[in-house]
Amino acid sequence: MSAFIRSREFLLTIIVATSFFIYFPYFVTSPEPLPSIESWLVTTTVVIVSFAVLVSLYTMTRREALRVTKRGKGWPYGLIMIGLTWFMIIVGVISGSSADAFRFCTDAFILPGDATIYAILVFYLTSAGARAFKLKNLESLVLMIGAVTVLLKQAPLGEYLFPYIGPVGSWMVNNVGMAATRVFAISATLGGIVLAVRLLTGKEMAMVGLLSRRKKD
Amino acid sequence: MSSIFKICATIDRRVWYALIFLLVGYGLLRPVGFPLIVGPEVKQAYAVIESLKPGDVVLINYDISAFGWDEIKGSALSMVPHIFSKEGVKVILFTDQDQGYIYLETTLKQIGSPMKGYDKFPWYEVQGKKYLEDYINIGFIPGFDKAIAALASDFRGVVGRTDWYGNNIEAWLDANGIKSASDINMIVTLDCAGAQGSWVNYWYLPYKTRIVNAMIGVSAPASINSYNVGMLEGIVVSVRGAAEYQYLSKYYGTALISMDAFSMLQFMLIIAMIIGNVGYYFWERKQEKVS
Amino acid sequence: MDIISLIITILATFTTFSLFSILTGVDNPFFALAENIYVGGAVGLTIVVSFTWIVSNVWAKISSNPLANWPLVISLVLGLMMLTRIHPKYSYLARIPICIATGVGVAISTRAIVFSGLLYQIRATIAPIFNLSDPMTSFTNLMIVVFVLTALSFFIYTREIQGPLKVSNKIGRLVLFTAFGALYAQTYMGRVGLLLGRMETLLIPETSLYISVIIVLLILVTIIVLTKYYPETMKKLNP
Amino acid sequence: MIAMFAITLYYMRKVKLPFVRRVPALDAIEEGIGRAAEMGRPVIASPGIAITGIDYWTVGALSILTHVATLCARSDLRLLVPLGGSEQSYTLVEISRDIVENQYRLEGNPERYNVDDMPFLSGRQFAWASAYVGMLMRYKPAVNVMVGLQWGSAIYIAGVSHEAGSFTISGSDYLANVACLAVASDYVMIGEEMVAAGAYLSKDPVQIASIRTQDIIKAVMAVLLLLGILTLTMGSDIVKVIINT
Repeated sequence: MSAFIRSREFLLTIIVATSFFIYFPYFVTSPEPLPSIESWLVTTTVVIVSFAVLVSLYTMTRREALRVTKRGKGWPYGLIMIGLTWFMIIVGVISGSSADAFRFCTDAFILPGDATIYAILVFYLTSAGARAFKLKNLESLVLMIGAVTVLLKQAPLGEYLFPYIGPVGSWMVNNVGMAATRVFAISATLGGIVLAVRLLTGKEMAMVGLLSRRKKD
Repeated sequence: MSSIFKICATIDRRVWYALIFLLVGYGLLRPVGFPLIVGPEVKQAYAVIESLKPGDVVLINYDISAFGWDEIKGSALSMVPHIFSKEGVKVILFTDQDQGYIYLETTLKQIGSPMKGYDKFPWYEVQGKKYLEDYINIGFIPGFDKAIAALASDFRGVVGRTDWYGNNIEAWLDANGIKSASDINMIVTLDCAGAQGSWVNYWYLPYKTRIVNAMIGVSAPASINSYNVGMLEGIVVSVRGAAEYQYLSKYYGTALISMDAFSMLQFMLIIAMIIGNVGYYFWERKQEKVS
Repeated sequence: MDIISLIITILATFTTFSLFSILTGVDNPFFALAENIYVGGAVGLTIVVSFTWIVSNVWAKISSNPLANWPLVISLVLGLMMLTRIHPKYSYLARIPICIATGVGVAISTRAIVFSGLLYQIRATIAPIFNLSDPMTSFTNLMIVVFVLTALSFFIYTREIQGPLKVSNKIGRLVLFTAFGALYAQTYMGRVGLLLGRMETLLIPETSLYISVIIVLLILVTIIVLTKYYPETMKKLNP
Repeated sequence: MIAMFAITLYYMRKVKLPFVRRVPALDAIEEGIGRAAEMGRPVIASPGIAITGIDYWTVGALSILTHVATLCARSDLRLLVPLGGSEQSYTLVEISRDIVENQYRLEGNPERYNVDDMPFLSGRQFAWASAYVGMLMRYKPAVNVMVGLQWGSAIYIAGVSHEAGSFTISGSDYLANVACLAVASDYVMIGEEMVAAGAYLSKDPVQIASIRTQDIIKAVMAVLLLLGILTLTMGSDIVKVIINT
C-alpha cells in the first residue's frame, strides 16, 4: 500500500484529477455535482492549510525547547518567543481572539511591528536608489530619467519649481509604465499556462524534485 | 579635491537613514507650507462630489485592508466628511474587504460623534447626518468582484433586510426609493485592492453610475487608465491626491501636513542620486581604471 | 490616557524602535528581542486564526449534522494526513493532501488569467492610432503599441537575437528600464506615505513624542556603548 | 486555452533542442553557490509567501528551490530556508521541507539536512520578513535567492541582504516590485523567467521545448494586435469582437 501511495503515477493522477475539477466548470457550464466538487476542493485546500500549520508549530516548539533545555546560544530569546506563542494560543483558544490579554499582545507587539516594517521600506528604497542610480550605460540613463521625472512630478515642491515636469511624469507612468505592465502580465500568463502543462504531465522540476527517489529506496 | 569625491562615493548609508528621520520629524512637527498645485484629476473629483444634489444616493465602498490604511486614510478622512456635509444626500456605506468595517468605524469615530443617548456603533452622527435617517452601513459582503456584480444585478436581494449591526433597513431603503442598482447616483470607492475595475464593469457600463475613486499608489496605473477613458469621474491618487483633496475641501488633516516632509524626502533622494553619481564619476571610476 | 493604553504605547514604541535599530547595520540585542517577540506573537495569532476558522466553518457543520456534511469529513481526514509529516515513517501520506493543494492552487491561478492576463491586455492595446481630430491621443496610442511590441520582443527566448529583432529587443529593454524607473519612483511615493503615517503616531501627541525620544536615546546609546567598549558582551547578548 | 495546451504538448513531444537564450539571473544561482562553497558560508533561499496558496508562481519558485537544494547538497553546504509569510503558506512550508530533504537524500547527503534550518516564521508577512532579516544578519549567507511571491517586504530583505554582504538574486510577481528589486539586488528575474525556471534549469530538452510555446503565443498575440489596429483604422473592430467572445 505504501509503495502505491508513494508512486509517481498515483500522485500525478491526483493532480490531474483535481485540476480537471477546477478547470472544467470554469470554462464549460456544467451540471451538478461538478460545481460542488469544485467548491469542496477549494474548502479542502483551506482545511489542509489549517492543519499544516500544526506541524510547523510542533517543529518550532521542539526546536526552541531543545535550545532552551540545552542552554544553546541565545536561549532566552527562544524562551520568550515560544512563551509568547503558547500564551497567545492558550488565551485565544480558551477565551477567543477578542479577550483583553489577546488584544493587548496584538496591540503592543504585532500591529506596531507590521506598521514599522512597512515604514522601514522607505529607508531601504532610499539606500538602494542612492547605490544603484549610477550612469553607467544607456539602460541606467533611462532608468534614472524615468525615476527623476516621476519623483519631481509627485513632490509638491518639485512640481512647483519645474511646472513642465508634471505632464511628462504622468505620461511616463500612464504609458511607458502601463505598456510594461501589460507585457509583464502577458509574459507571466504564458509562463503560468505552460507551467500548468508541465505540471500535469509530471515534468515540472518541483514535482520531479518532490517525487523522485533513489533506486535502492 | 579628490577627497571630497571620495566622501561622495563612499558616503555611509546610515547618514541617509538619520537624515530621513530628521526630515520627517521636522516636517511633521514644524510644517513649512510649501506651495501645493492641485491637479486636474482631484479638482474634477472635488467638483463631482460638490455637485451632489439633495435626494442623491451615494454608495461609499471601503476596499481597505490593514496594509493600505496609513496611505488611504488621508482620502477617507476628507472625502467621506465632504460627502456627509452635502445637504439631503443619503449615504450607504459598504466594504468588500473582511477587515474593511474596522476602518469604516475608525473613520466615523474620527469625523463624527455618538448620537444622543447612544454610546456605540452604528449610532453616530456625522455632519448632522444621523444613522438610519440619512445613512446606513450594510457592512461586509464577501466575494470581492462577485459581491460587486451581485449588488449590481440584485441590490435589495444581496443587501437583505438588515444592516451590518442587525437593524432592519427595509423601511429606510423604501423611503429613499432604492429598489435596484440604478437608483444609486454615485459610487465613491476607496481602493487598496483595485476594486474600481469591478465597479466600472458592473455599474458604470450597464447603468452609467458616476464613480469617484481614491486609491493607493500601487493600484494607481489601472485607475488612471479608467479615468483617461472617461469611466471614472475623478481620481485621488495616494497621499499626494489626499493632500490636494484636503486642501480643496478644507478638511485639513495629516496628509496635507505630511506634504512638506514628502517634498523634502523626494528631493533628498534626488540629491542622494546626484552625490552618488558625482562620487562615481570623479572617484570610483578612477579607482576602477587604476586597478 | 489611562494606564493600560500608556503601557501599550510604551511597548509599541519600544517594539517599533527596536525593529528600526536594524538600520544601524549592527546585529544588536534590541532587534533580536523585538524580532523574537514579534515572531512569537505572530505565530500565536496565526494559529488562533486557523483554529477559529476550523471550529466555526468545519467543526460546527460536522458536529451539527455529520451525515449531510460527509464531504467535510473527508476534508478533515485529508487535513489530518498533513499531521503525519511529524513522523518520518508515515510522512509519505502527507503527499496526498500536498498534491491536492498543488493541483487546486495551480489550476485556480491559471484558469482566469487566460482572459485577464492575455486577451484583455491585447484588447486594451487595440486603440485608434489615426485620428486627426485628436493627434495627441493618437500619438500616445501609437507609442503604447510600439512599447508593447518591443517589450514583448524582449521576452523572446528561443530565437537568436539578430537583425530587426535585435533593434526591437534593444528598444524593448529601454522601455522596460524606463518603466522600472517610473514604477520605482511611484512605489517610493507610496512607501513615504506609510512612513509618514507611522511617524505621526510616534510623534503626535506630545506624550508619544517624549516616550519616543527617550526610547530612541536609550537604544542608540546602549548600542553605541556596547559596540565601542564592550564588544564581548554584545556578542554574548546576541543570539 | 485548449489550443495552448495542445501546442505545448506538441512541442514537448517533438524532442528538438532549439536555441535558448541564457537567463543571467538563473545562471547566477550556480555561480553564487559556487562562491558560497569557496567561502564556506551558508546559502539562504526562499520560495516566497504564497498568499494565494500554491499558485503557478510558487511552483516556479519551488523548482528554483529544488535546483538550489541540489547544488547545496552536492557541495555539502548548509541551506537556510525561512518559511511562512501568509495565512495560505502553511502547505508550502511542508512541501519545501519535503523537497529539500529529498534533494539532500538524492545527492547522498541526508545527514546534512536539518529541519531546524527551515524554520516556520509565522503567517504574517512582516514578522516573517523581520525574522528573515535576522537570519541574514546572524549567519551572513553568501547567496540569497528570494523568489516566488515576494511582496512589499522584498525590498527590506534585499536591502539588508546587500548590507550583510550576500549576493542577492530575486524575483517577484508584480512589476512595481520587480522594478524596486532591480534597483536593490544583484540579479532580478522578470516575468516568465521565474515561472519557466523549472524548464530552463532542468536541461531536459523536452521541457526546454515547452519554452518555445510561450514565444509562439507571443508572436500570435503580436499579430493579433497589429491586425486589430489595422482593421480598426479601416473602421471595423472585428478583432476586438472576436477577442471578446
